[in-house]
Amino acid sequence: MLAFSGLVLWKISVAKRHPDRVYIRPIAGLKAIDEAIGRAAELGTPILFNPGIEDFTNIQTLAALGVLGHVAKKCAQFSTPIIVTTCKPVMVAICEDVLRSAFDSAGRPDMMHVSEVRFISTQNDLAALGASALMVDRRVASVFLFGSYDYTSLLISEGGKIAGCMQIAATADYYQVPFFIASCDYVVMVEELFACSSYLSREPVMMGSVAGQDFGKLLLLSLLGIGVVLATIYGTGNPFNGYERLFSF
Amino acid sequence: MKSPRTVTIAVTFVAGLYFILDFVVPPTLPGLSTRGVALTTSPASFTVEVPSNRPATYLVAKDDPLRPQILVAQRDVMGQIKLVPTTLRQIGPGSVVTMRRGPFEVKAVNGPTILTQSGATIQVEPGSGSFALYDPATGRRVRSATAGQTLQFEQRDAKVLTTDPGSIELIENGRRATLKLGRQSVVMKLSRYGAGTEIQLDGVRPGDTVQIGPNTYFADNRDAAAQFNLVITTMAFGIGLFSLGMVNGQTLVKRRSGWYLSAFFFGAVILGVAAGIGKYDDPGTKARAFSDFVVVQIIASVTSTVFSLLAFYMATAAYRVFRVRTGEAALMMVSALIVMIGQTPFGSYLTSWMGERYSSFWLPNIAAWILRVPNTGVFRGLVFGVMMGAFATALRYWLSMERMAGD
Amino acid sequence: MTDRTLKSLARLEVIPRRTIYLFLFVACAIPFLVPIRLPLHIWKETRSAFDVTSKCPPGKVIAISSSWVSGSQGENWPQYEAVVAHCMLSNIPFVVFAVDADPMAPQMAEIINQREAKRYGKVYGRDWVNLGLTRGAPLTMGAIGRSVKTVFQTDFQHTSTEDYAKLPLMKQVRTVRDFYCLWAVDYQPDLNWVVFLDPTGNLPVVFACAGIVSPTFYSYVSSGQLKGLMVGTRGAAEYEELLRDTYGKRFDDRDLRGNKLIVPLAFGHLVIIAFIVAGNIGMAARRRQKAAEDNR
Amino acid sequence: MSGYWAANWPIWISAFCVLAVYTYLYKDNALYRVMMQIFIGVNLGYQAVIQWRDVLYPQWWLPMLDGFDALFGGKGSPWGVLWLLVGVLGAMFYLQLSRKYAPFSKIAIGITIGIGAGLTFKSQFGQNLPQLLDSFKPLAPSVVRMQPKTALRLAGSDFAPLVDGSLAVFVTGRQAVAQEVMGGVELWRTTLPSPASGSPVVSGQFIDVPAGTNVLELDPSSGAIVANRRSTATEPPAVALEAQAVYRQPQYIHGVDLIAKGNLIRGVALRNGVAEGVRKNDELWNRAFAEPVVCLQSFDGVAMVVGRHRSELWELPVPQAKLTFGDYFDNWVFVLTLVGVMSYFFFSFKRRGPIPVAAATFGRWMLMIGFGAFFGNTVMTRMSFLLDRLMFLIDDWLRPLWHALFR
Repeated sequence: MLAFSGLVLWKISVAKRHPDRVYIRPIAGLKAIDEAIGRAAELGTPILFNPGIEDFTNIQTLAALGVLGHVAKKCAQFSTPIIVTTCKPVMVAICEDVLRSAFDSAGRPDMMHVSEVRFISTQNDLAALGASALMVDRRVASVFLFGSYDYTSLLISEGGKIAGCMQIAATADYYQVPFFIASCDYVVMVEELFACSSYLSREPVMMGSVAGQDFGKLLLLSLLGIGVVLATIYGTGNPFNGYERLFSF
Repeated sequence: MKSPRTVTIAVTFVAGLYFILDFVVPPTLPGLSTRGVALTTSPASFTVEVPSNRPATYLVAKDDPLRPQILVAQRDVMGQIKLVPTTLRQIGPGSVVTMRRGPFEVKAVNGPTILTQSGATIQVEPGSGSFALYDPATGRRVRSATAGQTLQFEQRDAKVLTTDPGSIELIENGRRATLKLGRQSVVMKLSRYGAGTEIQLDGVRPGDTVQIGPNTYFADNRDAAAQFNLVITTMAFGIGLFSLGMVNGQTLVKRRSGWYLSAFFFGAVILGVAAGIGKYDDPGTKARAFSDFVVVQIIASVTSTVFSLLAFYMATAAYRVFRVRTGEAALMMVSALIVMIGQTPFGSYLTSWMGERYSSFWLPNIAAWILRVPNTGVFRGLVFGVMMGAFATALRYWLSMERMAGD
Repeated sequence: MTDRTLKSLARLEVIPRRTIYLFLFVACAIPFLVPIRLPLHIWKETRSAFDVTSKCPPGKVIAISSSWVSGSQGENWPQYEAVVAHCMLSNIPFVVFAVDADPMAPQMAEIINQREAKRYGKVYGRDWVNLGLTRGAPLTMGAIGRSVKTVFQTDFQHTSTEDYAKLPLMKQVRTVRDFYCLWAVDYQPDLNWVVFLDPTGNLPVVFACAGIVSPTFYSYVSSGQLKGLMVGTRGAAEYEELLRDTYGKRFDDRDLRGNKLIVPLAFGHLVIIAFIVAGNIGMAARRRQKAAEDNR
Repeated sequence: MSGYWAANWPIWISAFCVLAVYTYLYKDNALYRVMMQIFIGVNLGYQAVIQWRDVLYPQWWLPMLDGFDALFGGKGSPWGVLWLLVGVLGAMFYLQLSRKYAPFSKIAIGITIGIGAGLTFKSQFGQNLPQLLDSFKPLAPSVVRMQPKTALRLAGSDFAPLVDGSLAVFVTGRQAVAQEVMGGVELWRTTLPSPASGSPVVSGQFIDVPAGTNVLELDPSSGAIVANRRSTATEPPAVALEAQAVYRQPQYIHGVDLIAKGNLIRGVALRNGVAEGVRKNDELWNRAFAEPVVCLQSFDGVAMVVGRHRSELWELPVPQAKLTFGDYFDNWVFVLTLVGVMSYFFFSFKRRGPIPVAAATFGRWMLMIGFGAFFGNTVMTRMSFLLDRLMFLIDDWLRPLWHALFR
């Protein structure tokens, strides 16, 4: 874990010094963000952002908040109102905070008056249905579903489909990806969620951390290679006899 | 505002640091600990003062039938006060403890003194509320002891005056040494695998490999940290209430379209609160019956209905997405179809004519293979990737590198 | 193919959603009204779960962690019912508890316990004990393993677990050593049961989970950490089939929920598959139609 | 009919709720909206009470009151007062509602985010490490046959040695040696007054060594002879040196039985399925010891092989699965899928050359198969929930109604 943290921090520092050296593969779904906001601006209707069903203890929510900041800035440029819906009370405060800061930094603090953060219910299925109702009521043009989802993924995205919204979804909960594929226009798959905010902001810190994360994966892959070779030579489990007792969680 | 920003970064770091250290730091620090093979121990002891009696010293030694078990009153997660066993390390001068001793067999009773089979004497305090004799078989209180009885006694509200953690004689790097334990020393018994487990001094047996060092406190406070986390997140619940109340209140006051919905909402909240309060009544009362009615007939019924809406959505979603447009889409479709049919009786109905010999080509078995092999591979691949992404994102947030709040 | 057939086939590409809803609703409702039976294929995970439970020796009890509530009763109810029926049919005493669940969880379990007990003439306290709810997993799991009665000082009706006149079964339930195996019935059972309840890893653990989360558990079955797996309604129906095979007449005269639901389930799947096929035919027809128009 | 209503009105309310939600499938309508608002309200009110009674009241309010109580002379820990600070922190969330003090709310938010980030490390690592180790799958039959490894050399013994916890006592002639079995440290060595004639045993807090007609009592921590007494009638007579090895097998490690003959020891499967494809009584390994085996026993994941001149501790290998061709095929599919999926999610490397491109493409294909399998599995769950509601409508609501009306 320490090695991995070091790797990330090292890559971040490299990226800070030479921002041009870090490359990030384009992520298909993210190009559509501008399109989605543009669509809302044309229609003169708001966009809806849902940061998933979890609170900040889930890392996906934190990643989604990064995207929310970016989307809010874009919206401030186009004067498009944002509605954020959530099913965790604690997220109301956090989302408002993100919106306020984004609008301030875009020089449009007045945007806070037309945007809102709506807590709907602690029950996430009711929250999904409530969000679907909002999409109809407010004639929402585009829907952004970023973060952690459970079975309600289809509930909220089918709601958007029926309401005729353009939808972009991103989740690292792999079980829900097929349902987003089925009902959204663009899907950012699994891990790509974590790379999202880096790709959007193009800040050295973020780019570096994505590069570090990739090196971490490379490390993991080589570990896997060694492990498989050892297992092939020695048979199942043997070189790691008793490993599980080394880690008592 | 510059100072709140700095403070925020600092508290974010500290809050995260606790949980990271709790994970990384062992119960005693390897550099500061002594490791050796135990020979003998001299028992730990503590002195307590009980109401209406003189201070007395108790030894915590093994093989002593009257060895006191130390209990402290603590609230459990449900809020009830329970007596939980604790260790000498966790009590200090000033702590109020309950001691349970025995069971012992009574040899003779001489006024307020009981002589036990093992030769020890116990002073009974008749009429004292803090002292009680029990029959360990039934758990009932015994008024007076008679010879031949097996009893246990409990001393409540004993105030700890001093504690002595005891000492241990061990072989360290081939030399014999006697080590005096500190008040906060942790004794870890090492096993063939792993980092070892904490034991009490009287649990040390000759030949045990032990590691003794100062407490790092993280493991001790794990419960408190979890409780802190739970409490602070629950406190934010009011924000949700407030926000919903504002939205609906404004709609109602300004008679916006759909204001009647808000009226229903407030009525329902009152109903919900009443049901919530009734939940804590005993079964059989009216309030409880009402609460159960709301929970079972309304909340549960609607929750499962909303759940079941998904079956319909699933059908339309499947109809829309599973088209043979590209090779990839076809793969997804085929695997979904196999798993879907394989899980129903139709699966074996359609393919079991192939006979046992080709049973691995039966649809249920193909479905099972997809779930067991490629699915597990995909799942692990995704999990490892997500793990790395989560590490990197967590690191950024912990060190406040992420400009989440746009500052 | 004529243009007209192509045209009508192409309509299959855009079936309105309400039509699909209607078909699904009707197809699922029919088997409830008209009894239909279909043969079942028994998966090896279900069979091994059954085998583990059947081998419980006298003097041991089966522990069931039942942490589900009405939200997932579509799958967990038949599962729990099948396990309880199995215990009662083979005279295995069991204790039920819930960890970190909704407060309703013990009641849900008790509804089923009472129903089955009436059928097989079992008595509360002697043949089963419902210990109620506790919180604080995973640490509580370890505590249950060390001493059941410390964690559950009373059962769900506030009877002391040391009151052996009312709960004679609790005399033989002290630690994890008195358990023969653990069943965890939940939407997504907690994997910590495998690690924390019995740190030595000798206690067989069997999960009954919702179909949707089952893919995560197959690998634990193959690694031996789980001794069996009951997946969704399908698993429950298979389990009932095994009960029917083993206990014959004593069980045969009725349907539990698993068998009741598996046929409508198959019909529902069939409708979805039919619509997928129809959609693809429609797409192919439209493409051909378009190609024909382009050629013209 | 009135009897019907008295018994069934809750069912009607439930059924009404179910149908009201289902109307949404046809069209968004006012009835559905009203019902939804009611459910949201009821649920919120209910949750608000539960959050207070289940979390804040027992875990925050009561400990805080206990703290104040202790501060003013009550028993318990005065540290509980600190929960007041937690309350202040929690209140900071609400500063979000004010424009002026909003930055201070970031302190509370920062704490919660820090906790979230800190917890991520532990949870991700703990969940996924076993998954990684389990992913090391053999791709071909292994070339090396695993044998027990010698972990430690210990003293020899004429009789079965005593193993008590981590202490082992060996007796040869007039020598008794105590060694611990983790690192082999010698605790003591005692010369006996007469040659030992049997295995040492634990008796109370001492170790009894039979020597002719006498029994020597040894102190386990120093080896000093505490007593030399005649053996009592209840003690079995001293055992003569046996030609055959003595087994003491309190633990069957990995489900393997150990069988010794002469100086050869064989590991034999105790039951079917010790590892995949292994049957009962299959020989898993065999290894020769340097001299005839006096005693063989196993504990703590190791086997102790005792000879007259020396003993060894063997670490036993985990039984290897006997894999078939099909299993190796599965392993190949699994490993390739894993690698493919992981390489599909590389973001910062440009894909150059055929192998990375092929791996990523393969990964994407497998990903699609996996997603299809997820979808197929989910359909079953969702359908079950729908059926549960249908069953409620038909069996609980319509059937009794039918009976009440027409029977």
